[in-house]
Amino acid sequence: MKADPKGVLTGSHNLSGNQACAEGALAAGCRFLGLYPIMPALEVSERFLERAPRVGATFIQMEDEISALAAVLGASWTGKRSMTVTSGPGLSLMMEHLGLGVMLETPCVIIDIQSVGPGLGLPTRAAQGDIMQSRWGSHGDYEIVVFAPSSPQEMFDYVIKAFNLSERYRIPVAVMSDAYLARLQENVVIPPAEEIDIEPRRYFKGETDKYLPFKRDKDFVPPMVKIGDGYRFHVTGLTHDDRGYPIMNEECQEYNVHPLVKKIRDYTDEIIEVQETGIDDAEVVIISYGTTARAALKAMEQARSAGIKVGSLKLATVWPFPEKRIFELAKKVKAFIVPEMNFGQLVFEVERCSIGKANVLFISHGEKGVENIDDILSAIRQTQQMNEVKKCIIELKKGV
Amino acid sequence: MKANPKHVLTGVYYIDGDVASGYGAMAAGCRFIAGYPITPSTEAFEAFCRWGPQVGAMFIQMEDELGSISAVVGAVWSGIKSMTITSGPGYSLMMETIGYGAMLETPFVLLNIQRGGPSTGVPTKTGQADMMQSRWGSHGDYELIAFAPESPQEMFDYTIRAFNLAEKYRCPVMIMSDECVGHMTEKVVIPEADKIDIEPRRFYTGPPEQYLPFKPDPDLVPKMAKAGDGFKLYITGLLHDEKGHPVSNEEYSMKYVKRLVDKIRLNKDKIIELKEENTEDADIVVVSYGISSRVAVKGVEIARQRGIKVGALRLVTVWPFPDEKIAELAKKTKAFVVPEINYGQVVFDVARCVHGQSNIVLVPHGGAGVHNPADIADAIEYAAKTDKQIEGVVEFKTRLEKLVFEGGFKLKE
Amino acid sequence: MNLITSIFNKGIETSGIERKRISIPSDIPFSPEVIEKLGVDYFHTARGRAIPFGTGLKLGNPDLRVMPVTGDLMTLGGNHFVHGVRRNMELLVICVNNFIYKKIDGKTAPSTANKFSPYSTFEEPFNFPHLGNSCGAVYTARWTALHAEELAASIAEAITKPGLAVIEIIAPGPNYYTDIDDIDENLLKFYFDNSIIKNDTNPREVGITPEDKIIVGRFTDKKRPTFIDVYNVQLGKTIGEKFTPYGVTQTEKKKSGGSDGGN
Amino acid sequence: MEEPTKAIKEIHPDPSATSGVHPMENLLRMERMPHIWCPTCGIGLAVTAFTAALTKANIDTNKMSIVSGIGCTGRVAGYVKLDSFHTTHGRPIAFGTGIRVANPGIKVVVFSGDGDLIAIGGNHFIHAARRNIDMLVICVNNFIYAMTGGQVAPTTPLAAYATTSPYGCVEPPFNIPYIADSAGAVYVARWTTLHVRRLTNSITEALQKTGFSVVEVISPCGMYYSRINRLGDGLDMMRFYHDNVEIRNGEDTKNLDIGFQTKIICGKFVDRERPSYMERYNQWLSEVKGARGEG
Repeated sequence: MKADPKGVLTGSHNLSGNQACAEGALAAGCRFLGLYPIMPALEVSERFLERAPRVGATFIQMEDEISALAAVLGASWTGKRSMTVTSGPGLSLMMEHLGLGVMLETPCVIIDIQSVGPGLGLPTRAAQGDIMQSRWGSHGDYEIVVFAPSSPQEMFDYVIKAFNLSERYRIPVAVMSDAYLARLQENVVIPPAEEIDIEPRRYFKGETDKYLPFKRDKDFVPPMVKIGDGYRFHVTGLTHDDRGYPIMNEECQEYNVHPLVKKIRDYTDEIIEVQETGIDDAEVVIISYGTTARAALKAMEQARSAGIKVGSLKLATVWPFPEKRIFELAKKVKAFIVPEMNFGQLVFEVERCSIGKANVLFISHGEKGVENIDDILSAIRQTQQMNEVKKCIIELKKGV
Repeated sequence: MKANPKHVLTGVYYIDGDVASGYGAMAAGCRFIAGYPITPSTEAFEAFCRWGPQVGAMFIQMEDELGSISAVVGAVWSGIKSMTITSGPGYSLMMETIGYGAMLETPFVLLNIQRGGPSTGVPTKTGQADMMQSRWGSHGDYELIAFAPESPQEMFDYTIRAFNLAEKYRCPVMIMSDECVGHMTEKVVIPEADKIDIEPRRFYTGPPEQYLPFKPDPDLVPKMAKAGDGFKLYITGLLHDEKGHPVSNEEYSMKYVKRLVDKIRLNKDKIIELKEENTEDADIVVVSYGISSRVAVKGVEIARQRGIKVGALRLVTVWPFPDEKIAELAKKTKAFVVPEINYGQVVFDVARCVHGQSNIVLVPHGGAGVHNPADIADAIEYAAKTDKQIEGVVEFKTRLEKLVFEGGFKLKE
Repeated sequence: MNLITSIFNKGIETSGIERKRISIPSDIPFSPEVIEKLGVDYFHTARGRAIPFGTGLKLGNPDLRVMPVTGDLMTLGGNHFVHGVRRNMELLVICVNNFIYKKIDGKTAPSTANKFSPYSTFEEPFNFPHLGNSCGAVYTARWTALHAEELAASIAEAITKPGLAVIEIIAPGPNYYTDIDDIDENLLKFYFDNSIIKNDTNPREVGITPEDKIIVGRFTDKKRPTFIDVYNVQLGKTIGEKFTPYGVTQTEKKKSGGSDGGN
Repeated sequence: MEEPTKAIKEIHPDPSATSGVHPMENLLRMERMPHIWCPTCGIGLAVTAFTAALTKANIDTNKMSIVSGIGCTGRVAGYVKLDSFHTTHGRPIAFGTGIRVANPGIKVVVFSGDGDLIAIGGNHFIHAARRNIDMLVICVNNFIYAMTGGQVAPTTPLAAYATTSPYGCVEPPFNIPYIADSAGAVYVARWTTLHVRRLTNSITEALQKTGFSVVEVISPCGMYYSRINRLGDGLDMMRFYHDNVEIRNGEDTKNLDIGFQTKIICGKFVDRERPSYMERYNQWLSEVKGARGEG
């Protein structure tokens, strides 16, 4: 299916990350925004609201983030592609409904503009401190897909992908931006509508009384219906059977929850997207995501011109984690360098997947935020002196 | 310091884990509980409501979990020890304020009786799927302490220990119990008050003008003051300096968040508590926590009968994670078997610390029940027989999974 | 200190309550200098959680006088508000209402940078004193920040009330990320000019609409037992002699009645 | 056998009511019977009244959605044969708001309990009333959290016992009609489960309103509230309603407090017109479009 031209602002524009996010959503066919205002995510909603009347999209400003996501889930069941946008504290409030979205297998997109936490933190400064939260923040078992764009253009592209994957797998998908990318203005090329692929929702086509809301197709994804089409279905956040009726025993728990995990774990190859640069001959690989990837790529180029064989593995999807690829690389390379704007989150995953074959260097919050090329370069230099594999994360010492 | 005899219900009881935890809180000097009813944790709150008022403690049932945890943080800053009690969905709601509490370095205890998830899931039956949430559930960087007791007696003991560690490190402490332990009725011995050690709050005693609420002592933990003593406290959840005033000086503020993380990471050895059994010459080590470790005992027994050398490592504290211990065991262990009532959470941390030196086998269980010990024994046997190195975590196919997904199974209500 | 905080200062001064006994949990940032001058304890809470935080403070130490000052009160904190009022916790809730109505009394209202006030688009605002009153608030009042005298007197009066008192301050400006000192006095003037004092009006009648002037004043003042009062009476009745009343503190023992004003 | 048939006919104009088929079969998920509610619980009566009202109101039930939260009443969505959602604790109104705003063609009914709607969901309740979201809220008030085993609720009368108020409730209860009224609801009524016919009429009327309508249903909880407070069983509670309910339509909502075993005032209290959220939204939309010349 192709995009609805009404929402696509074809052309070349100078947009901030946040504006590109709203454009991406509209292009992807998002027609409902449930929001609660929070810094630094305001511009996404502002842009969406400004464009909403012409595009025919609806929005509502709710009383808090809890209800914002609840409304989004409700709206999604009416057949509208829906999203919400927030920042760290709001994401924390949304955690319960993230779980509901998973359990009701409701497609929706959550945009998180990360800033420094915990607590109120520093709302204006970029961070990547919610990455583990996006994977583990709600109670119970589930798997989720998370994108981490590094430029306004990627923001636009990934938001569309996020909507597509959320429809494909019937899950909430998160896009983790940050306060730096939110303001970063760059050229964004929006293609014509007919060049944008849209994954249509998988609707049930049979008779109304034959519909079972959680009867899974072979790929564990059940087809959906809309409210108001006469199917009179029931769905619940309780552990349920195919009919959506609650059953409280361990067989049903296995029957219900295991596929929630499997529908992602068994399809990671289709979902995972990484961008590799200079990996083939690399001795050192920088693993990065989101805005830190910008610094990583620059540092890589500088190191290459100094004659060090450095490669870059940029994670477009942070979750599911590309463990197979890193297992492979671990056997080939000397070290991984993981720059993150936090005090160690995804680096633990890299450590796990390095399986004792490669060193793992971690660079925490740089003084210069996303532009910490110097730190990465000094980490690269440090790897040159390493002869043995240490069985722990090596944290780059900085002058702080 | 010793416990106040007035607060300790010395004696031998036959009670469930929830109630034991409520009594533990009283013994630990908890004077305020704000809660909201949620199955299966309510009994702990009820126990406190019944006995608390008779010894001058206060309780309130708030309008929701957001309110109860905020009230707890407030009560702690008024100078008393405080606690809240919840289960999965309530825990998810509390996430924002847990991070806020960590930012304010507020010592409080949170009892989470885990149930089957996600979402509403199976409210009346067990699960262990909030473990990673307890570590990573709030936004931003922080570290905290989490216990996983396995019996009502431990619920009592570790509730007291949780309060002590919360005061010692000024951080939120989680008791990650589960429905099985919460509703398990067993003998609980409550000792005399003078046998119970209590960590008093580290109050600042100097002149108010010189008080800096976030100036750390050498162990990275600052001293506390309470509202109403003329300190003119300025406490904010925004990034702040030693005075507590908000700052946007990035270099300094990053140092502050780093200390929040480091005060746990660097004091790890003093916090971590493990129980080891026969790990010295074991080929296979079973790593477990909470109710799973009680089931694992049986699995280990069966495996030993089959002639396999099995050791057991029980994580009493799950967070901070015992990286070094696992790494050390990995050097001589062929494989680790990790039974958890989830589809893989703590097992990833075990895998991380093993650094490719041993195989990792996860014995998953979706919740609403505990493992079949035979599954654990089979997983041990599988691990013992597998000689090739396997990258990543092996998910063991349990009897339950085979039953449900392989042929002709019909769900019964 | 700016306008509002100096009014707080005056209100506290007039009430005669020892400053160190006052705590302000708030989701609006105050500058450290202001708190230094006010001489109170200040807690910048998570968004909308000033009332439950204050509930914890008050129950933890009933000797405190807690004055939650909130901006997110009616959005994130709406539930805490209605329940706090119902319980009649001893709090003085000050709601800084930064609503922007496009028109009031036929005149176009100036707007602030905050486009996301819940009322900025097309929704109708809460009638805040009425909602408070319907849940059982013992005291309700509304002023603009330019009614300095009246507002200070209201604060002095309400802070000694046994029970939950509500004062709504119409003051466009502060929100979660801007300081309480950032209130634009020019904006305030519009609301001051378009308001009318009507004390003791039935709160039902004081909703803010685009058609009418804003009604300000002290609307209700009644007595109801507080949470701690009811707790002590009820538990005293059912537990009997074994029960020691909670929170009967040094300060309150000195006074004969429940309320405490003056040193 | 004469009596019940006559009664059913009266509340249920559907001719199938006497035809041997269960009169509500087309609106209930019969395959899920028996339901989980305890003997003498009042929720079933509220559901009966609701389904009867649906038939009476003569609206397209395919274009309706019912949303419940958590709790005993939260299970209603699971038994009613409409597009039905069993959501998280306290959030059915927020969930329903999303449905209604995203697709204004759907009539949303929120059917949940006092703990769900008024305790944890209080904020969504008052905000939906303020916005005047077009939705019918049926709030079954049984004075207690029954699903979790009898904890004190914000509707528990003063001095009544519950497991978390072992010495008697110390918090005054909410007057639900008053708070709904002051937040801006356009239709507010209260009935007990004894008043099935009046309740049915009220729900029928409310279903036809545009805007935020609230019907409070006082219901006996024989298992927890009555047992803990030694009030007898459900039938005794019905008798109590019979003797102590006073019907005062149009009464000022501020006089509707409920004490422990005191008089309960029932009736229809508020019925007014206010522009609904969608009306305001559409007006705003046409203004914006007009200003931009897109009209």
